[in-house]
Amino acid sequence: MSLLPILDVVLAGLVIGVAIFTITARELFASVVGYVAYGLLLAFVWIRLYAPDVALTEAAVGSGVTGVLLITAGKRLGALKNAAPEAQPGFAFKLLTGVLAALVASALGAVILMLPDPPPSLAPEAAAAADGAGAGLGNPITAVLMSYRSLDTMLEKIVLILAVVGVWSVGADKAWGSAPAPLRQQEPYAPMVFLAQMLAPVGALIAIHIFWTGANAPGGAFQGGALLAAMWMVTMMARLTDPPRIDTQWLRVALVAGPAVFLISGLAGEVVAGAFFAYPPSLAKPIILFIEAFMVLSIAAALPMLVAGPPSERPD
Amino acid sequence: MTPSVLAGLTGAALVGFGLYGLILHPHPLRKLLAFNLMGSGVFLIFGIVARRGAAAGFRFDPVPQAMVITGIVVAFAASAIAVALILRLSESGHVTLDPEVWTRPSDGDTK
Amino acid sequence: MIALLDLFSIAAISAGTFFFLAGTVGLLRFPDSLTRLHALTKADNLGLGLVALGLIPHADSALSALKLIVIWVLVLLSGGSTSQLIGRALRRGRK
Amino acid sequence: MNELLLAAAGLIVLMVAIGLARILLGSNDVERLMAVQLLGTGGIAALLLIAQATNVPGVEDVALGLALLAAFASIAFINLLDVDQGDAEA
Repeated sequence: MSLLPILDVVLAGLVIGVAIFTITARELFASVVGYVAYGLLLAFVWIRLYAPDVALTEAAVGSGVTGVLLITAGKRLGALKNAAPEAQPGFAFKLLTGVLAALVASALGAVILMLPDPPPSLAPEAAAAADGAGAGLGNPITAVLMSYRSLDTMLEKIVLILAVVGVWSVGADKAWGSAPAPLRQQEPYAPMVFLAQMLAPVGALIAIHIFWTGANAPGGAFQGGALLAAMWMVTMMARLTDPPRIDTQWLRVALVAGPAVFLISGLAGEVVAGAFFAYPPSLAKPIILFIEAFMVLSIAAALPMLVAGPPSERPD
Repeated sequence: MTPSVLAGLTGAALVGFGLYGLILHPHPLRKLLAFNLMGSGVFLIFGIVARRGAAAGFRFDPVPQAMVITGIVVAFAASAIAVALILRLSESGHVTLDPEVWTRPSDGDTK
Repeated sequence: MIALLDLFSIAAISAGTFFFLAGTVGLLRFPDSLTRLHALTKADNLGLGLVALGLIPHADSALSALKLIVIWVLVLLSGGSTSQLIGRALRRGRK
Repeated sequence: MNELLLAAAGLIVLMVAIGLARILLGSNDVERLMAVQLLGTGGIAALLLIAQATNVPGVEDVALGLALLAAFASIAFINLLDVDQGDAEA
């Protein structure tokens, strides 16, 4: 009983230490390495908060894929090694910013210490949802995502599509329809090809497993989709595949499939069960898994496209 | 000090550091990174709200946790757009948000 | 029987922790990057394997025991290949 | 038993912390890649131990995901360093 608090303090210190490193590192590359390490460490804190689902999402999307997005961007900018010779802010400005940041942080800290004591909770409602329309789902978070707050989840999928459209649309006019620049220019080395060939199939299997167990245990469409996306990017980085042309039919279908199936099921619920996004209780679990399968597909297609960036006309 | 309070204070500190980096770093990608750091601090604070709301047989309140999961994905989508805009900005010569660079008469060696 | 399994767990996890200790000592004490890489990869992978082995008797089901083994194999695979790549980058690289 | 698991986890976390400090604060970019590897081994070991001791379900899946992601991030970083060096040689 006595060791756990010490462990918590050490973990919190570690997270904050790596965060400080990330902010203060001189070069972008070191900073991004710090950020990825920080994201993996945050997974611990989430586990301590009994949130394995969030731990997995944070590690996959928040740390892994975002880190890769940032270093890919840094590589394309050619700015990773620049020691930022631009005008560094003066000391007074730094001090002022520090004071402001400290004020904001301490205000938040004070709020946390003063949170209301019988804490408000939507858990009973969520439990009712898990028992009702989301019947048979052992994982309350999946029940919330797919039943209790299903409209949020669907709109969030649409945000992903909008983001893909946004990223594509900043490309040059001439390049429209062509493929994004590959994630690697040269021939990869043998160990990397070997690793990608081994990792990608196993990883895809694990991703599907995590999606499937998400109905009853930690996991779900987001986590499975993000891992699947990561595996697709691994094959791109080893040049086993290249990013597809953005006017490919299957790519666009895959992107839209998740929200489309979700929306259609929601509308069907209006007819069959009498309310938008209501599922007939006896069929709720298969319907939810069906929708989620398409969501996995959409997420796995959208995340790599967001990282690969706008279409580029020449294979530079 | 319970684990959730400790995690919450960690989140508050992360928001502080993120804000500091967001304001001070001249490079847009570093700003974006700091912003993401700040975002994860906010998620952490949300997470302790979830942990405190344990009820109805759960050890956490699943609603805030589910919203954090959605939030993380939306934050990533926003970052991706920001990166695309930064790269587009770089095609015009400078990678900076400093307005003076754009209005200053060409020093002769731009581009 | 239960006591025996517990004893096994304790022995494996202690041994695993020892290897992590050894890896970190190597990381701190070895003189150059390649030897540090060697210390980190080998010792830590072995440490993780022993910890996973020690946790197997506590696994809820056969599936989670299998997953523990898969985790270790996965880390071995990626650790081995990436350390090869890192070593190559170190050797070719600046200083 | 739990206390023992936590003690082992604490020791490993301490080792990871020392290792991270050594690697991140060092001056070599290539060496910094080892930070991700360190978290991929020591981090996962500590995670499994803590989860076992505090009774969090389904943590093997999280560890599986972390193992995949550590490999993914390492590949991405190495990819980048290769590009740098390729440019230097060309």
